[in-house]
Formats: sequence, structure tokens, C-alpha cells
Amino acid sequence: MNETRRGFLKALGLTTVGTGLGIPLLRALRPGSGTVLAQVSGPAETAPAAVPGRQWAMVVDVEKCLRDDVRAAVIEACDREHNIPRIPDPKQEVKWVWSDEYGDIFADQINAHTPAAAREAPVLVMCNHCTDPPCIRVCPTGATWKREKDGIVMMDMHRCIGCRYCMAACPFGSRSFNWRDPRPYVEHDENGKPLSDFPTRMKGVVEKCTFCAERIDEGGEPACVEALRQVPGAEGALVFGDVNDPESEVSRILSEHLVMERRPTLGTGPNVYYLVPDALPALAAAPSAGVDGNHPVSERGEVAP
Amino acid sequence: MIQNVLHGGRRYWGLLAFWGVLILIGGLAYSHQFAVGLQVTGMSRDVSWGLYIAQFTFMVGVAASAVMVVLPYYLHDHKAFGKTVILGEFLAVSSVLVCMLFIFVDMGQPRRVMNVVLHPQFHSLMFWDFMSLSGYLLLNLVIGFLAIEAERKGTPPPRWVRPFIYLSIPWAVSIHTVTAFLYSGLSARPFWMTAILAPRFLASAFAAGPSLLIVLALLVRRFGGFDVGARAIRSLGTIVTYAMAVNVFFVLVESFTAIYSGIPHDEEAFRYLFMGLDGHAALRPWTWVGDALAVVSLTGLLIPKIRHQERWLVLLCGGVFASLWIEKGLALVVTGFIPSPLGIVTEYAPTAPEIAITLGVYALGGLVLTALYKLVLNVREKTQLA
Amino acid sequence: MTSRSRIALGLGVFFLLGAYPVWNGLASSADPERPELARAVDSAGATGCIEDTTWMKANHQKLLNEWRTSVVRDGQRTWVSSTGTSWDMSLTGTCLKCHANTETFCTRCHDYADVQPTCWNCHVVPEGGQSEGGQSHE
Amino acid sequence: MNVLISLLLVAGLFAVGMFGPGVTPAWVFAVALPYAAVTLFVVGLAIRVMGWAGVPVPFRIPTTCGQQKSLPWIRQQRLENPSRKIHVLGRMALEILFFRSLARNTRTELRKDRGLVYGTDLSLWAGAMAMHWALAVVLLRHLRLFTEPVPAFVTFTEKLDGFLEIGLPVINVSSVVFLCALLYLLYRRLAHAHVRYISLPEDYFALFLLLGIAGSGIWMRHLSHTDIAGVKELAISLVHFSPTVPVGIEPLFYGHLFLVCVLLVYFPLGKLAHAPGVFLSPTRNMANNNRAVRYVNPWDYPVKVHTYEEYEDEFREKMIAAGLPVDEE
Repeated sequence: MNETRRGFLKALGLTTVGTGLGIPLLRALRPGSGTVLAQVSGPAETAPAAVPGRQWAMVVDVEKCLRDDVRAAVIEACDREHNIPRIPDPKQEVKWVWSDEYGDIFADQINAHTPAAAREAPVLVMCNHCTDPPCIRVCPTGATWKREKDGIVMMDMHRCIGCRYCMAACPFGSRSFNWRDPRPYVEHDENGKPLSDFPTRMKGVVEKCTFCAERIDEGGEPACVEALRQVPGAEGALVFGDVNDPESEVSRILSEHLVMERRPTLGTGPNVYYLVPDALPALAAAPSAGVDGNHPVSERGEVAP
Repeated sequence: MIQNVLHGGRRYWGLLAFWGVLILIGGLAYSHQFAVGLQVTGMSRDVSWGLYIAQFTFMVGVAASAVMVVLPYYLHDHKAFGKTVILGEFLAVSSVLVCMLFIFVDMGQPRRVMNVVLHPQFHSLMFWDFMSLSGYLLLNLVIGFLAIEAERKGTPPPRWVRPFIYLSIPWAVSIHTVTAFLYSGLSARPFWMTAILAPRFLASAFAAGPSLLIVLALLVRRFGGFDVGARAIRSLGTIVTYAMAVNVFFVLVESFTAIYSGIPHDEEAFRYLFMGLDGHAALRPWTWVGDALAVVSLTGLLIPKIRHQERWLVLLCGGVFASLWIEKGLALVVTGFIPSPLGIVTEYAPTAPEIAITLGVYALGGLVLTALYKLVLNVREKTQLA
Repeated sequence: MTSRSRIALGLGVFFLLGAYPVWNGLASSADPERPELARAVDSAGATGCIEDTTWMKANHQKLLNEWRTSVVRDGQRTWVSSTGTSWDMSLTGTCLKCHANTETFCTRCHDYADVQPTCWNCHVVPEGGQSEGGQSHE
Repeated sequence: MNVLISLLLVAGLFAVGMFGPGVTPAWVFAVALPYAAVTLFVVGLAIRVMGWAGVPVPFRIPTTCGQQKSLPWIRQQRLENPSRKIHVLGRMALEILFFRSLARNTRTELRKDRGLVYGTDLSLWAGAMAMHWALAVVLLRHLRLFTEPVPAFVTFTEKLDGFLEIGLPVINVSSVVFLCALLYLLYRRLAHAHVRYISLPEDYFALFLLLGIAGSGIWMRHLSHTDIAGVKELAISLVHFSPTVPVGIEPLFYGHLFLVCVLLVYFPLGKLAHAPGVFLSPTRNMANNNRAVRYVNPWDYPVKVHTYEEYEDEFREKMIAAGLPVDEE
């Protein structure tokens, strides 16, 4: 009797300790969760341990990006910069930044009365560089990780084993897999060279938008943002900056406007924000998009077979 | 002892040759896939996991089900399972092997497979799955071989394996739980994100695995002249019955939550399965056939008079196995990707190379299983003669 | 045929197989000498390589590996050589600026040693160089 | 003691190889010794094997362990009890490629209740298989240093062996397996009292020699990154019989090379000659068909017999004279 009683108490104690340990353990299993808590738990200056580093963010001005040429310039710049292959089969496409329908991207935020034109309005989408990214949580090799210094969700194409778990985990469909060798589908110049020095990928790895980390490391800005400087009237269509810096343009926009982010209820904390026009009719009135997602047709060079 | 696998009649070698041909075809298909990439499969940007991962998930269940003979035998001293235990353990060995191969053939960069160990990420369930599967393979290999070696020598197995046998019991539960967590922790996929996934996996595993074991045991009796005993078959039948009942209940519970709550994301997957979505309904016939099989088999199993007749039992077990294969090995993984996070329904159908590789992997498991069972049979034959 | 002669025959076949490199060498017309590597093309009057040749010959693969980790994973792009010079850690940006012709610099020696690095599956050889382009890595 | 002698011997030889080239002209260790070693290997092996070939095997003495060919309805175990050449071939192939007899009852145990029981030493079999097969792959891979252009089968072997992308240069699976298997075989000799009891210095010597070669090879590939082009230049010049010794190859390479030379010379002399020996095992390489086939003993010279008739012919007169009875008058 005594024995079983003691055993029971011991078990009870162990269970309590186990539960007590278990919850923080589970939390610890989620990388980056600390950052979320820190952000939620009040002003950063009161918690010295939680002084946030840099967190790059992008604000997409949906209204300005309704113009076909603006979106085309963005996608074109990205494609060229990163030697993104143009694979005809939509099932095997590689997309870093592309445009999709408003109704699909913000499916939670439309209703039965949203005009069809608004539902079908094109919106630019890319990797959200989430504050608590589920893709990183699941990656078995650390091939994708969040840079501590500036919050970019990076991809190490040298380490990726191509298990595609991150694609299953990403709630935004931002990740593409190289189902085949992309080289033959990368745009080449007349010498048969890809347009950029950016390494093409090999088959069997996952890739996605990196906010042009390699340019940022050299003090530059993302290629898409830079490209828009050449497009008249596109100022502010994409604004890139440090969301943790209260002085930045991004912070200013976020504090002055109501912005949307994709699927906020999932708690991933996207860092791509959408500045939506005040009135929906503006969207509805916009010329309907002739862009079906990836790679707008423009006067670009031939694609090698 | 292992040279015993070379002793066999024409039928045995014929079976090995049959597996060999399938392995060869699968191997050729895989070398093609290795050369040109996963483009040869039917998977896509939206449905990024397909037949391979689905078979992996299903076979983890079959592997875990060995616990259903090990546990009653070692923990409850259920003597009837004395002759079945080794069959269960070797079934686990070959199933885990199949699981690992399915993961391997699904990889985009198979040469980098060791990165999982070289750069371990403790927050990734994939890492834990890798660990638990390897551990389980090792456990069952060691336990199985020591048991059969001991039997051959006519001595009890060494005492130090006892703790490993006990360890293999929770370990079996863990492999399928971890596999379920692989899915159920993804907020992006509401179809999988349910706490009942792990229990459901275990229930379906404990129905599918023992079903297969019953069929295998009867085959071994018919062609190998080795009888595990009617009592063992009967006990296994009972296990299948209860596990299947629990599984059906879990599925109903899950369906209720998703459908009654009416949350579009949760509901859409079920609508796709049973009715089709946006004009896409590739899985609809499978779903209905699978569910019909499940209901009919379960009904039959629940009637003791039918269940206790071996002819019927085999049929019912086949039905249970097929329905669970449709549920887990076909519908579960693909439906998780439908619709995509952007609301698009992309359908998936495996291609010929994909099916060839899948059959090749199964054939490799079949080959290993055949050889291991032959080992058991040869040892039994000799000890019975002696 | 006695077993003695059969054994002698077997032994002879074994020795013949073992001498494969010899008769393979007699049969092949290829130059067995170590290949001459193209000297670096000095683009901007650069003062030699980042480290001395012997060290580079032995350790270039390790160095590139470290650079890769540093650039991709740590975002750290500057590397200081043993002589105290700073370099941008970049295969295309630094190495290939001088060793522009990968065909005569990299491939020749790698072929001789039968080593197939996977660099060029992804990395782009800049203007003036040669690469196998689009070749898969098997 | 045996262990220490062998270890010191191998270490000494290694040191000779490493530091020898520093004090002798370069061609001694790079050219003369390899040529000499290969010559001694060929001659030694030929003498050893032909010596065996000259030993008469007058009887068929296959060791069998299964059902012999018998009545048509009794199934013969062809591999255990071969009756035809093709069966023998199968049996020998399994023996040579898969060390089948090693997977048999190689472990005995004395039990109170059951007496002597036989079991399989699976780890010995696995260790031996791993070591030999890995060695075969390693040797095949080394052909890249002796051929130009490198044949496709060598490249293919290398690619398969380096399938797992670990490290740079890629760690070959065969290297790891070879080293681990050797270490296990050494451990087995040291740890099991009864194996240690029967181990001679020679047993350890072979193991340490192989370990030294493997270790130095792995070190050169992964740690010191030896000048592979220089090594290939030397190797290829040797097989082209136009020796040139490139400068700047590290001493470690000469240590490696010298141990290989020692191995080549030693190979025909000691226990390592089990490699050709296995082909000549009379208990395995014969069909058990003594009663089915009539074998004429090759040493069956015509025996000189002297029959009674001849005897009588020879001594008839004397016999008659002596009054002895004779068959024919």
C-alpha cells in the first residue's frame, strides 16, 4: 500500500515537473518566439534584454501597384537580378515576387459583397520575412534561418536537402522548389551567360525572396525597390526600411496609416505590409489586370530552350 | 545464421526474382529521377508532397504496429503471440526500411541527406522523425536477430536485450506520434492541424499493421508450413477490430469538428475529398470506396461469428488495409495541400516513374521481408526437426 | 589441361588485370603530364593571389567553403589574408576577376585529378570565361 | 607484447618512409622502391601460388554440409553439396565474394543445460566483409592516379563512393568503412581473450600496416591536402616507365607509399596470401561426385605384378625337378 502510494506521489510529482518543464521546452523549440513575446510584451525600452535589432520590412502600396508597368518592372528586376528561371509549366514555376488576386491573398478580409473587380485586382506578393517564421521552425538542416542582425529569412541553397517541409509549412505559398535544373530556363545574353552574376540554383533545392540580402549587405536596397525609381510615378509603390527604427519611412507609414498584413491570425508576424486604398471602389475602378501571376511578358531577350 | 536465406525452393527464389525485377524497374526510374530531378513526378509548387511522403506516413504506421504483438507478449505474457512476435518485429524492420527509402527518394538533394545529422535542428520535427526511425530500425533489428539466433541455439535470448524490448514499446508509439506531429504542427495546413491526428494515426496503424500481419501469418502457414496458431490469429483479429472501430470514431470526430464548425479552410478539404472542389474531384471515388470498405469491413469484424472464420477474416483484413491505405497513403497528404494557401486547387496524380519508384521501394521492403521470414522459417524447421 | 596450368593461367590473368594502368597508358594518347594552368589575367594590376600558390593549391576548396559560409550564413563579406590585405569574399567577384578562364584554370587540373566540384552548377562564370553551363552534377 | 612489436615495427617503417627521402636521392623512395616492391610482389606471389599448385590433391575432399545429390525426389542442396562444376562455381563465388563460411557457426558457447551450442559471430563476418569490400573500392578509386584520361568506371566508382556530400573534399564512404572495420578487427583481437591468445605478431602487423596506410591516406586527403597533381604525375610516370619525381610532395605521402611497398612485398610471404589461397581451398573447390564420376588417380602408375602363371613359367623346370605340382605341364 505504502509502496504504491509513494509511487503514485512520485509519478504525480514527475508529471507536475514534466508539465512545468514541458511548456517552456515546447516554446524553446520554436525559434524566434522570444522576439514575438518581446514585441507583444510592451515597449522595448522598458525591457533592456529585448532591444530589437534591425528588422527589414516592405510596404506595398496596393493602389500604386495596380499599374501593370509598375508590377512588371518589379518582377522583371527581380527575375534579372536573381537569374530566376522562366519555366512554362505553372506547376513547376519558380516565383520570388509575383502578383496574385486580391481576393486570394486577403481571402479572410473580403466578403460576399466585395466587387468582383476588387477581388481580381492584382497585388504583389513575396516572402513575408515573418517575425516567427514557420518555415524555419520545420527546416531539418538550418538551410533556412532568420538573420539575427536584420530579420531577413535567408535560404542557404548549399545546405538545402530539398525535403520541401518548408513549403508545406509556409502559409503564404512563398517558396518555390526547383523541380528541374533551372539553368536552361534562365534568360541568357548573347554570349550564353545569365544576365546577372547571382548564382543560378541547382535542381532539388527550395528558394524564395531574400529581400536581396546580398545587396543589403553591401549597403544597397532590394532590386525591385531600386527598379521602381526608374518608373515615373511609381515613387512609394514599394517602400523598404527598418521597421524597428522609428525614424524610417516604413515606420512612418505604419504609424500614419492602417495597413494590412497577410493572415495575421496565424501569428507568424509578416514583415510585408499592404497599404490598401481608403476606398475599395478605387480598387474596383482600376483597370483589370492583364497579368496572370508570374513573369509579365515584356521586351526581354530570348529564353534558351 | 544469415546464410540461411539462401536455402529455399523454387517458389522462394521465384518470389525473390519477382521483387528483384520490380526493384530493378524502380531503380531505373530512380536513376532517371536522380538525373533530371523531381520534375518526373506529379508534384507541383502547390502540392509539394505526394505519393512518396504519403507511403512513408502509411508505412510508419505498419512499422509501429509491431508493438501490438510485442506489448501483449512481453508485458502481459500473452503466450498466444509467442510465435508471432518475431514476425511482427521483422515486419517492423522492413517497414521502417521502406519508410526511410521513401523519404530518401522524395529528397531533392539526396546527396545531402547527412545534413540532417551534421546540422541538427532540434526544433524541426523532421529531425526527430529521422532519429526515431533510425532508432526503431536498430532496436527491431537487434531484438529480432537476437531472438531468432537464440531460438536456433535453443537458448533464451541474452538478458541484456530485455530493456531494449521494453524500450521498443514506447518507441513504436513515438515514431508514429512524431510522424503525426510532422503534419499537425503546421498552421498553414488546416486539414492536418488537428490534435487528433496523432491518436488517429496510431489507431489506423494498429488496425492496418495487424491486418497485414494476419495475412502474412496465414501466407506463412500456407506456403511455409509454419503455424502461428489459431489463438494468435484470433487475438490479432480482435486487435484489428477495436483499433479500426477507434479509428473510424476518430475520423468521425474530426469530420464533425471540421464540417459542423463550417470554417471554410477546415471544411474545404473535406468537401474536396467527398464532393470535389472547383470542379476538381480526383480523390472523390477513392474516398467513397475507402469509406465504404471501412464501414463494411468494420461491420464484418464486429460480428464475432464472421471474424472468427479465417476465410472471412482475411477478406475483412484486406478491406481494412485497403481502406486505411486510401485514407493515409493517398488522401491524407495530398488533401493537406488542397486548396493552396492562395485558395487555388491544384490536383495531383502520380506519374509513371513515380509509381515505378514507389513499387520499387515496396519491392525492396518485400525482398527484405521475404528473406527475413525465410530465415525464421528455416530456423523453425531445423529446431522442429531436432 | 592440368590444374597446374589452369592455376598459372588464373595467376596470369590476375597480373594482367593488375597491370591495367600500364597497358591503359600504352593505349591512350593523352598527355600524362601534369597540365599547365593558365596564369591569372591581371585585371586591375592586382598584386598576385590572395595567398601564395602552394597554400592555395592545397586549401582553395576549404577557403571557398569558409567564404561561402561566411557570406551566405553570416553576411560577413570581408576577408583578411595572412599578409593583412582585405578581400571581398566572392568567387565570381574576387577569384574569377583574375582567373577569368575557368576552363584553363579550374577544369584542367580538376579533370586531371578527377575531381568534379559542383560550383558551376549554380555559380556564373563572368564575361570572358568558360563554363560548362547547365551541366547537372551527377 | 605481440601488439607492441608490430606497432613499433609499422611505426618504424612509416618513419623510414617519411624521413628516408630526405637523406637519400629522390629516386630511391619514389621510383626504385616501388618498382622493386611490385617485382617482388609478382615474383613472390607466383612462387607461392605455383608452389601450392604443385601439391598433389589425389582425392576429392570437398567439405559438405547439406543434402547430397540423390534420388530424384530428394532435393539436393547444390551450394552446400555441389555435384557439378557450375554448383562449385556458385559455391566458390559465395565464398570469395561473401565469405560464406565466416557466416557459419563461428561462435561456440558452453551452457550448463544444453552443452555446447553454436552461434554466428555476425560482427566478425560483417567486419571482414566491410574491410575487404571497402579495400576493393579504395583500390579501384586509386586508379584515378594511374590513368589519364581517367576511365569512366573509375569516375563512377568515385562518385558513388562520395555520394554523401560530407566535407570538402568529400569524405568517401569506403574510407570510413575501411577504417572502422580495421579498428573493429583490431579491437576484436585485443578484447576477446581467446582471440588474443591465438594472435601472433604477424596478425597485428597486417592490421597495423593497413591502418597506417589508411590513416595516412585519409590524412593526406582531408587534412594536409597533399599535392594531388604531383602525386598523379609521379604515379603515371611510373606506369609509363619514364619516372620523373616532382618536387614538393610532402613526406607523409612517402610514408604512405613506403607502407604500400612494404605491404606488396609482405603480401606473398605471410597470412595475407589467403587471398589467392581461398581460390585453392580443396575442401571448397571440388564437386562432391566421387560416386557418380570415375576419377583415375593420376599417380596410378602400372604396378608391376608377377602372377602365379608367370612364376610357374619361370620356375617350371625347377619345380618339376623338385617334384612340386605344377598346373601346366
